Amino acid sequence: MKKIEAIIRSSRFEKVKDALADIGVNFFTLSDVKGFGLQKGSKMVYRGSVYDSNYIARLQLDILTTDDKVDEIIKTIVGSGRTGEVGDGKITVFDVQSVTRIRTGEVGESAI
Amino acid sequence: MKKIEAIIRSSRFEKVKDALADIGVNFFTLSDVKGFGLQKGSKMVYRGSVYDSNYIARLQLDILTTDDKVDEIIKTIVGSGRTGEVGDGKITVFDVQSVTRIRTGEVGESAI
Amino acid sequence: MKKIEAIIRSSRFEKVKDALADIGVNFFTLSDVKGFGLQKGSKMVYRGSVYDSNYIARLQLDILTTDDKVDEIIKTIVGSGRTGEVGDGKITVFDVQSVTRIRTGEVGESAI
Amino acid sequence: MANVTAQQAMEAANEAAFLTNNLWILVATVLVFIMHLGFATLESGFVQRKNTVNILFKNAMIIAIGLLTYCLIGFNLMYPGADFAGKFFGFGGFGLNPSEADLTSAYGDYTYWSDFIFQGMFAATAATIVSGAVAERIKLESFLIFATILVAISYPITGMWKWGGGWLDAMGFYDFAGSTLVHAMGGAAALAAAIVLGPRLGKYTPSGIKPIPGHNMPLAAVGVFLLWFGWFGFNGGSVLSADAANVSLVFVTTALAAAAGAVGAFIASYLLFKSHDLSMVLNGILGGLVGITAGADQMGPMSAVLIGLVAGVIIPFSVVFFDRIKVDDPVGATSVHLVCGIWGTLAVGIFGKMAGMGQFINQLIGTLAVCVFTFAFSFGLMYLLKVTIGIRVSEEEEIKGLDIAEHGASAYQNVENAAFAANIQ
Amino acid sequence: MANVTAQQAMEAANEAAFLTNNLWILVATVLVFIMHLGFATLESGFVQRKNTVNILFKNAMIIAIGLLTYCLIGFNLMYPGADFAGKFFGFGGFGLNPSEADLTSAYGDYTYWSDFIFQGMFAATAATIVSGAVAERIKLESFLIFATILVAISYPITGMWKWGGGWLDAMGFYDFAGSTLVHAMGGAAALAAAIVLGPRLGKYTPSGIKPIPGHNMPLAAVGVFLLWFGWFGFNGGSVLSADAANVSLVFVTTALAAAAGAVGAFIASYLLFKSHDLSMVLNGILGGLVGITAGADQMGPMSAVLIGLVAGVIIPFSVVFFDRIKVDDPVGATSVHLVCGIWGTLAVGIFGKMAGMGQFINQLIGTLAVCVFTFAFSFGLMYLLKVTIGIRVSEEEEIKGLDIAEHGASAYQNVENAAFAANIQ
Amino acid sequence: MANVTAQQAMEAANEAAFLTNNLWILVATVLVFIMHLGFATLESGFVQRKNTVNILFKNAMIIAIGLLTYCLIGFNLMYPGADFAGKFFGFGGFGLNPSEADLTSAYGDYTYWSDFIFQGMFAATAATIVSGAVAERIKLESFLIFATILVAISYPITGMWKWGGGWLDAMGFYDFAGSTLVHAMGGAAALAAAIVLGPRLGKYTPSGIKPIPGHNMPLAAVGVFLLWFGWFGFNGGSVLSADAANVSLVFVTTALAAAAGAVGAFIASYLLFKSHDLSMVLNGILGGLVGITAGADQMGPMSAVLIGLVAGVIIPFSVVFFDRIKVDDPVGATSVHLVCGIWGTLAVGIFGKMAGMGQFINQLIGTLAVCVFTFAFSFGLMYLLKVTIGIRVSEEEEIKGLDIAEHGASAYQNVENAAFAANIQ
Ligand SMILES: Nc1ncnc2c1ncn2[C@@H]1O[C@H](COP(=O)(O)OP(=O)(O)O)[C@@H](O)[C@H]1O
Ligand SMILES: Nc1ncnc2c1ncn2[C@@H]1O[C@H](COP(=O)(O)OP(=O)(O)O)[C@@H](O)[C@H]1O
Ligand SMILES: Nc1ncnc2c1ncn2[C@@H]1O[C@H](COP(=O)(O)OP(=O)(O)O)[C@@H](O)[C@H]1O
Repeated sequence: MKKIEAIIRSSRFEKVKDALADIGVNFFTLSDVKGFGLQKGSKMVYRGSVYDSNYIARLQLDILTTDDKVDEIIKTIVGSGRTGEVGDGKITVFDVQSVTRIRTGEVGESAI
Repeated sequence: MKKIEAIIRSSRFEKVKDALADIGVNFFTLSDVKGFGLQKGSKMVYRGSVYDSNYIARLQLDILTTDDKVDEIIKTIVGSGRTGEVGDGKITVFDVQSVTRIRTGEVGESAI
Repeated sequence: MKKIEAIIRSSRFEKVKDALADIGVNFFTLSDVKGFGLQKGSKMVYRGSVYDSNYIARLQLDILTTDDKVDEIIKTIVGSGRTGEVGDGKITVFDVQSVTRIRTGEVGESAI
Repeated sequence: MANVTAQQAMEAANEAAFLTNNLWILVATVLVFIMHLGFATLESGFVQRKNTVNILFKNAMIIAIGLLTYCLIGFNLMYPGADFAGKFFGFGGFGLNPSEADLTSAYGDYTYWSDFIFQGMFAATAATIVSGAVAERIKLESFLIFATILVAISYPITGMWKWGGGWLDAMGFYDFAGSTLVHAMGGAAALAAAIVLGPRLGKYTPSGIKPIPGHNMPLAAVGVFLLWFGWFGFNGGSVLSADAANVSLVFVTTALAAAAGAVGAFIASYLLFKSHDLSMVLNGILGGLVGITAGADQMGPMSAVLIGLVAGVIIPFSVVFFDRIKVDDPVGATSVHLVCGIWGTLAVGIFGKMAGMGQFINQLIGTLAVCVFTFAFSFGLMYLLKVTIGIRVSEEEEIKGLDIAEHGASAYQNVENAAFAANIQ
Repeated sequence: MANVTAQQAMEAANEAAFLTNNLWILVATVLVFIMHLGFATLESGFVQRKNTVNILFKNAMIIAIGLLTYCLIGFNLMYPGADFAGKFFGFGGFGLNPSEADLTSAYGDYTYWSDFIFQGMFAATAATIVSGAVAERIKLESFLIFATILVAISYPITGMWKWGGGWLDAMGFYDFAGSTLVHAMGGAAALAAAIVLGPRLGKYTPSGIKPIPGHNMPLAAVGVFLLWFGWFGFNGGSVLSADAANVSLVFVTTALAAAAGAVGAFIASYLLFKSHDLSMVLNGILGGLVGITAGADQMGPMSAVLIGLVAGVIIPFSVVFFDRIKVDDPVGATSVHLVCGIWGTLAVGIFGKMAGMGQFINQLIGTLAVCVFTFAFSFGLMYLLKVTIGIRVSEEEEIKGLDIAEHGASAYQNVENAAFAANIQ
Repeated sequence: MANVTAQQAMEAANEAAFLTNNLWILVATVLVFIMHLGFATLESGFVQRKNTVNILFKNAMIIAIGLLTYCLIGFNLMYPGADFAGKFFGFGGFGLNPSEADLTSAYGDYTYWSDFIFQGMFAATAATIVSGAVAERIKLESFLIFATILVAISYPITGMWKWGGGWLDAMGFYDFAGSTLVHAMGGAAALAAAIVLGPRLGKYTPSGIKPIPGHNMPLAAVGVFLLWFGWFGFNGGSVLSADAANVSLVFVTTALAAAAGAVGAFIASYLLFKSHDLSMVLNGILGGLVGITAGADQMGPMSAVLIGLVAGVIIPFSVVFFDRIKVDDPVGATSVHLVCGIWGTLAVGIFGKMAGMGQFINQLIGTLAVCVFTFAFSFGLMYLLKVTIGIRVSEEEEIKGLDIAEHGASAYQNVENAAFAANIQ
């Protein structure tokens, strides 16, 4: 089993979600993160001081999945989350030792 | 060493925390996440449009621990976090390469 | 490739960021977390009830990096994030199976 | 204008004074109106984020219901006319039916319409006081029914006892602007309702009292300032004319009592908790205002300061007391309105022009009579609702928050639109 | 004071009444002023978090621009003087130039300055109504140009038709405080602007209407209470004197209509959506207020309740209707101001002292004339702006939010300072 | 009423006028009162989230302390009576002791109580102005001591110089409603305090000025609108009667100057920073209001617009200037109150009925005298506090935020209850 962490643009979330749903991935966990990368934040002004907010608001999707679906999921996120401009984000894959479903106590692939 | 990530219901947090404390696990890191899973969000209405908020607010507990305590921790979370209804969440275990305590620079199990 | 997760004090964020920039690490993802550890929260009072807020607001930095830079990054964070008082936080290292850059679809070290 | 008589000139002068007197009642009405926003923001600030829409909804409905029922029956229950002088109860008939003369100075220093609208703004206050105390766990429908009956029936009945010329008035009880008739009355209803309803989940645990902090202190502070602002109309308008000496005295005593209430709560809560608790100082201001209300026209500045100071000191003790006896009141309505309302009523017998043992006893009888009646009425009504349609939301709804559970809404939407999907339109 | 004549005494009495009348107009002015804060908070609460600074900025500028242009030309376009009685258009010259006598009771029940400032506070309202309807997607500059021209030219022209003694006045059209001249007018401009501008991105999708919930319900509720508060000045001041019977009647009808509006919207939205939608109740209160405005001095309490109730019931239907025809109005300005404004204007022909078929037809002609003129004017102006400087922000800016895109700011900064770095000072 | 004499009728007419005049002072008092909420919300909005409870707490205490000390000594220091005419200092004795006659028209156009309460509401303003400038780093106790002494002693002394009939009054200095006596005075105290205290941590770094954005723009906007609202009472009430021509003129000049201030700041900040900075426009409105305050009854509309426009343009330059010299003022109090206060005072010598070189010099002397005295007084007092009990919170507390450090509270609790555990009682 694997965990896929994808950092995406907030404005692409809905596209990505729909694309994932199309390949049968409906379950995931979402969190708000701030990205510091090549793409810089917007120009801001406050009381005469001009500054950059040097981060971008992004969403992180955590998806637990079986090994065989990893490539498909990555392809889907790349396909739906890409704008082609700097700042589109990253997808990272981790190995998972075990997954347990709290409701039933089931362990392993059936718990996903 | 392992890292345990548990996605739980916010309303169960206190029970889980107390149960973990009973087995000597007092340290962890908590974050707010949104869960998309089998359980759907509540029915919402705004200015005549009825819709579902399709996520549920949840908490994610990150616990660093030694290998021997993993099973006990999982059992404890399942025991205290379960309501038996769809949406109770997942517990995932990851392998950790190293842990460092910033205060002392200690590395390894003593840093946890 | 590795992922480094560092839980640091919010008040040290700027120092850590500058120190990382000095060793060429400019990219990372930041999130707000709550830490439960040795250090306890502040004394709070509300309408006559005195209580401790038992967590501390902290920041989590997620850094994707190549294997060779891991030690340097850890050293840098320890150097810049330490106050010497209980509650400075932890740095955890995970093995990463793959990284994909959404913008280009590149996979592997060049995607970081 | 050649042949004006002195008589005509005098009539014109009196008419001019009537114009001013009537205008002040209307301006005071506007000020009392904004107190409803004060209550709405104060209560919103003191509840949890997840119950904010609910409390706003209740406060918006209360003022609406209050005005409508007061128009329908309340006004004529409270002011049934001279036939019912010295009585316990009277009713002047449904609706509002002024004669031509009632719209002129023949009616008094103001018109019938001014009378109704000024009094009508007061009426809804009682229910608003309750809404804070039962917040975060009461069912919306049950609350609205309770509030409607309270405002339509209970408030005018006890109000009639004094302001409508009933038995308390005949006895010599004094309550200038409503420490008892409005505030202690509302507080007694709040206490009864909070007892029948029970505390919020998880407030009183075996290991102690768990604080449930309010979610928005600026909103709460806005509420208290608006209430103070409106109180100038509440007390100042209760002079029932623009009489220069009286209205200006009432402004001074009202302002000084509020200020002293802040200082009293500041000192007492620092001594008690070693902390500068904003919520206590805010309650202290309100305590001072409630305290001065019964005798605002009877006091000099020093008495006003003392009355306010004592009210402010009472607040933290009272809040802790109600927590000890496990009466859960998220906004401190019982401490502010009931306890300080009784204190202010009694203070008329202790300070100022009317001070004296006889008056003190009258005050005691009056405030007890109103509180006991209201408590019993509210307790009974709440209990009736409890055993019929139920008064408390389910445990699950309470945890989720009433905003989602009762309104399908959230006070501060801040998600990506993306995280929403419309199903049905 | 030995040899006072009755004549002198009478003059003094008249002067005293003049003082009071003038004072009321000024107090009413202050109340109308705070309605601009009401609009600002209501609209802020109903937009998304990312567009909050933008809407506050627009509202602050609108009142400023409104007052300045009304001083420069608006007042004299709207009140061009008796020479233009019964006409469609007139102009009294630039600026404000009162004579000495204009500052005394020779001018009327109040001074020239009072007249100007009371009317000036009304003027900016029209633009404010628009600002809510076009929120979250209009370019700041284009909006400010549109608002300036609307307030400086369109509003005074149609205002003159009735209040300036123009053709509608001559015809017998009645609009006490502006259900048509202010509200339906502003609503018609809002509708035109919203149509030319188009809906917000993602609001109307092939799979249905996607709700875009407002970000701060307490702020919206504060707005509605403040508007109600100010409305006592808006309607009460429109008596144009402190006349006791009239002003107090207007207070009663205004308050009851608002209360009934809340109840109407409460019931209708519960029946329609099986939900207690706070935003509908808030709009219902405003609908009731807009509805009573045309005939606030012509109605008894029961008629006022009926008018408000109908307005409240209209609200949820109207909101759904505009969504169905894909006119995107984030705050419900068209439903509240246009629809209820027309309803209130017609109601003068149905209820109260003036009711009658002839009057009804006059009302219909009047409200249609003003709405059609304003709609055409606004549509043309918006269209002109669209094809010249553009009226809509880019898609990217809309997604980012106007606060960042147009102001480089964020309404609720809550980052660690650390997350910011100053570049240039 | 058969045998009324003309004399009696005249007395009744005068009494009616007295009623109206007194009523206006009281209504103006209420409007000035709400300015304290305006300051509280403006300052809360402009500070960081972590210092919100603290600033609310300070603002609630300031108004309380201000009223109480003004009652105890301030009023009699500021208005010591005719014996001290033309002097630098005088004292009329402790407390408030009006005679019977002082509560009638024998006292003037209003009663002694009205006089006290209207003036008392002004007094606390000075301390409130300071509270914004020293926000986010001053110790609560030290601030409260500073504020108490400033309001009780410094403000009444310089106030007496002009309004109490002291030397500046004798000299011909003019300050209608307090551009100098209230605003520049408060601003000078704020400047002194901010200098002694030093800037917030991390504001001025070797690499430039780091902006520390306010945490809640709607709250700040609410504050500015409320201040504008209250200013109608502040300036309008300063006519000290309901005189129709004067009060209405003051309303017009006040409103136009505020509007022009918004436009001035809008234009200047756009030219300077290529951005539409809401905080600048908000400060611009206040700058316009402060600017017109000294001569609100001396100007025509055009002069008022010019005075406001200049004030608005000054704001962004002044804000940048104070940042350059590293005086850290989170809310812009020095720019708004000190700089625009001086500007407004001088403007009386440049525009309007009193314009002239002689007057200009009087104005210059007056404003400098007050500013220098206040600056020296405040600097000395602050310094004394610094070397005794300390004035600044520790670095750790400043980072944590004053809400946690000084109040053990947080303005926006939004955690799961679960994340809290009660320990003690
Ligand atoms: N080395 C890294 N470690 C962790 N997160 C990263 C790293 N590099 C980029 N990210 C995340 O990915 C986001 C996009 O990266 P960026 O470099 O701006 O664009 P791109 O991926 O298109 O080249 C960043 O905002 C950040 O959140
Ligand atoms: N495949 C997954 N990847 C990541 N998180 C998941 C996944 N499936 C479920 N979750 C998380 O667990 C939560 C509970 O899952 P859900 O399917 O609703 O109920 P249950 O686990 O009881 O069957 C979800 O809200 C989501 O946060
Ligand atoms: N076992 C753990 N698992 C996960 N997070 C931990 C663990 N122990 C500590 N932390 C995180 O590190 C933070 C600092 O730890 P703490 O024990 O307070 O101080 P120190 O690391 O200096 O000994 C905690 O607030 C928590 O966020």
